[in-house]
Amino acid sequence: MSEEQNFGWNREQMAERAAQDIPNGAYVNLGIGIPEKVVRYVPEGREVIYHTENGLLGMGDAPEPGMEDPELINAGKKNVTAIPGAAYFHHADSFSMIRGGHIDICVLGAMQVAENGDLANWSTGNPDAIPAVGGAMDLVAGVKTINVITQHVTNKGYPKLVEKCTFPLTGVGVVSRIYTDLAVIDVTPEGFKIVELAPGVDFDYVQERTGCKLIAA
Amino acid sequence: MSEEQNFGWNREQMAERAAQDIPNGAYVNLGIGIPEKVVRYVPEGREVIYHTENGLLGMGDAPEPGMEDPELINAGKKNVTAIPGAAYFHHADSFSMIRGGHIDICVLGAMQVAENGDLANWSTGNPDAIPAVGGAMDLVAGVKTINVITQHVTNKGYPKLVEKCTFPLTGVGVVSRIYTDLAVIDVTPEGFKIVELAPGVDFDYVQERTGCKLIAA
Amino acid sequence: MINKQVNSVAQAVANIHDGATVMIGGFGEAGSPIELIHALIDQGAKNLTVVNNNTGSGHVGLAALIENKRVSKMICSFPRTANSTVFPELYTKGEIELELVPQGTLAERIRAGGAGVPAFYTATSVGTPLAEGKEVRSIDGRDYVLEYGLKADFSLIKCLRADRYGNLVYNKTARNFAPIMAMAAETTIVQTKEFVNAGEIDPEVVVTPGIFVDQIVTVDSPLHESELVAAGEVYP
Amino acid sequence: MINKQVNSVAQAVANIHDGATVMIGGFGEAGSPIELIHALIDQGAKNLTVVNNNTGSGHVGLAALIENKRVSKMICSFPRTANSTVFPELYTKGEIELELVPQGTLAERIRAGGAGVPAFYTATSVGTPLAEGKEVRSIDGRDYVLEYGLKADFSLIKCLRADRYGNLVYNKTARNFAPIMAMAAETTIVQTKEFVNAGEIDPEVVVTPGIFVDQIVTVDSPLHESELVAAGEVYP
Repeated sequence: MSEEQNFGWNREQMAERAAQDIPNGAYVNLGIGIPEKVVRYVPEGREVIYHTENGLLGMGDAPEPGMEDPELINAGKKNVTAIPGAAYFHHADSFSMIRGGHIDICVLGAMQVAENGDLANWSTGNPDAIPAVGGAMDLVAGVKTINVITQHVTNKGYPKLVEKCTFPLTGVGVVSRIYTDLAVIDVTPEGFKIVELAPGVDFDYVQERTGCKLIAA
Repeated sequence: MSEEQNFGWNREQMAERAAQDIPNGAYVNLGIGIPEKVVRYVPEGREVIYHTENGLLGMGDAPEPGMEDPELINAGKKNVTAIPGAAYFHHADSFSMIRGGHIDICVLGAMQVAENGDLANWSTGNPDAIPAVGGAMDLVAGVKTINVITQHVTNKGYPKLVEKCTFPLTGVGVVSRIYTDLAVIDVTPEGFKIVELAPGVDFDYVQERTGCKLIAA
Repeated sequence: MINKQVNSVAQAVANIHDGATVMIGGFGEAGSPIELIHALIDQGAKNLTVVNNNTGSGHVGLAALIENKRVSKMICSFPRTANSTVFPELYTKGEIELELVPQGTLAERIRAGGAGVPAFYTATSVGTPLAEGKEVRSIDGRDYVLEYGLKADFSLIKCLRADRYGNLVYNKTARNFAPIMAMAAETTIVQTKEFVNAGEIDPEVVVTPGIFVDQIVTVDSPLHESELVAAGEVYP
Repeated sequence: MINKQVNSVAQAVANIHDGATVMIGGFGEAGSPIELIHALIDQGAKNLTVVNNNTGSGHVGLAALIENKRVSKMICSFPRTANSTVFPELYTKGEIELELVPQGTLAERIRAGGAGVPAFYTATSVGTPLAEGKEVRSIDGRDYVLEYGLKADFSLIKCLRADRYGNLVYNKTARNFAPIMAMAAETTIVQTKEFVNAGEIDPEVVVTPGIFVDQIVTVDSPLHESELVAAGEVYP
């Protein structure tokens, strides 16, 4: 255990906390980055089915070294395995699962989340950058519940939870719950509401690092 | 050989004539009735692939007696077989083949064909009748070439090739060629044009039984 | 552990409510989930909207559901078939509603409903009575009608083989509407001839992935509708 | 007899013309028909519009096609990937056009193109910059954007096994865009690892029925893009 665990949550702990909210039997799609770690923390006694949008339902763990198959990868183009009871399908069928509302939960990273649930996670809007969107807009438009895992502030200390996103949107009013290093926060009709504070963190500390007014738990 | 073969074509001969126009390698859908007979007359040396809209590409002949499978049927709900190299698929995929323009030729029955190619083959418009359309409208909208096999006149002697259909349409301007008991007739921008007359039949005889002006071969 | 198996057809259809929209698989007899339909007759739900390509044969299966006055509306492409008298009689008397849909449009509407596509354009039915009242749009010089996705509260389908996750494979042309109906329903109820262990269906050959399936009941010796019709059977 | 086999990758791509729209299967390396792409580079067609989820890696395969200035426009969802420098450099210099499409919209547009659906509505991208200039319609209280079907002159895809009719099966997640691209192209060109006799692929497990396939070439030991990229290979 590292020292920093006495204050806030580290990346593993954020993933572990998010995993606690995934019920048995859920169909889940995990974004690239910290969300990928959620798979390791599904609580004992629950079975969760992972969907990867490049055509696999029943995604398993990473393969043993030497057992990688370049034709068995996830949406992040990492080598994966398939569980017994998996299914392969083509891209239109895969996105039918997403866009048709069949995936229960998607956990994504974020650049900004607005207090009305708007999400920005695909572009800074910098005209010099190469734009790339992947499946993010499909996921937020189609999956029943969109949760976000993100550091509470940017590398430069700016709030990522804001009154209104300044980056181009991925989706409008789509986020349900946010897991940060400081707190678990719900998007409610009244705005961001604290569900749980990380160890050693108090409300004012989170509020100071948030771009809009928070509602206490 | 029956006596009537000296004058006009019988149902088998109409099917045989239609089969002559199906090239090697064509993907073909056959309507219920006389069109179903076309399958027996594919000329030697040609291989044709039959599609049935209830989910089979590579439909074969009727099964041997006693070998019928109630789960292997054609669109007319008759028992069929599948050739080696066949494929089964669901209804949306099957109609993607039809509506996406992948089927080369469809041979259908008709109640009326108009000189601009309009086809009526699903309803008399009688308000007491139970309306039923099946896949006819999809076939005429999607298949590259729509050919028709039909008696030249109705049971009561009325023309089925007309200036304008009086029955409700199946499709607008969709028919390419018509095989009747009297002639092979093309739909051209100028109207119906005789391609070939049946044995013993002359132009005037066909013209008298047609509801609009014919163009000689 | 995930296990979508239920013990009886009665349990499988227990939650179907009055007024529900129910998609029923099958093209004629092939793929018709006759045991689930009979269980639905026993269960008693009424005022149903049923989506099926046809309207059943004789006095069993879908025809029996209609004959027992459980169906207020049929959405189908071909309500007239051999040995089909139940629907035509009720329709002629004005006792059942009919929404007639071209077969391919029906299939595409169901697929759209399952795929999150609320509406799409199609060339099918343009210029015919079935396009009357529908929006027509010209795209690249051709006219198309606007059709809407179709969803259901429940789908009742039949397959050959299933596992506890709900992965399904079918038998020949009995596949027909089942995979898309499984996608389009809030709750998909499956009768399977065989139930196998997870992993026994090769992931490459799964036709309906388990995400589209909610309840599975094994019916290892299903009735043959055509035999019942030939024998003049009446359900119940 | 129908036999869609051709003898070489060069023969398979011979008819691809300047200005053609070419769909290329694959999600990153998985499913990328690298031998067909290299044959297309050798063939010389230019001013191509290419549809692919990405823009290739290193200096082989799709990245090499782009680097050799054969592609005037990319339609894709994610042009930035690890080891992808060719497209970004040309794009930054304004030497290649990009139509950025959400991945699911891209897949659905390709499927629509193949299925005869000229346009459809989707919730994806509503309220974002990628919906700018697109028609928005409210259906049952939710907003959707209108998207158009996408077709191609040619599709280049890779499969595991094929027969003379063009029936195809794939390997794991290398399936990805190939089945829908096969549907959406005027001419579909396939490289297969194995070529088998008609009937050796069970009709129940065919993923792409032969009707969607035009030419098949066997490449029994395909190159691995990631190995070429790691070795710093440059094509040609």
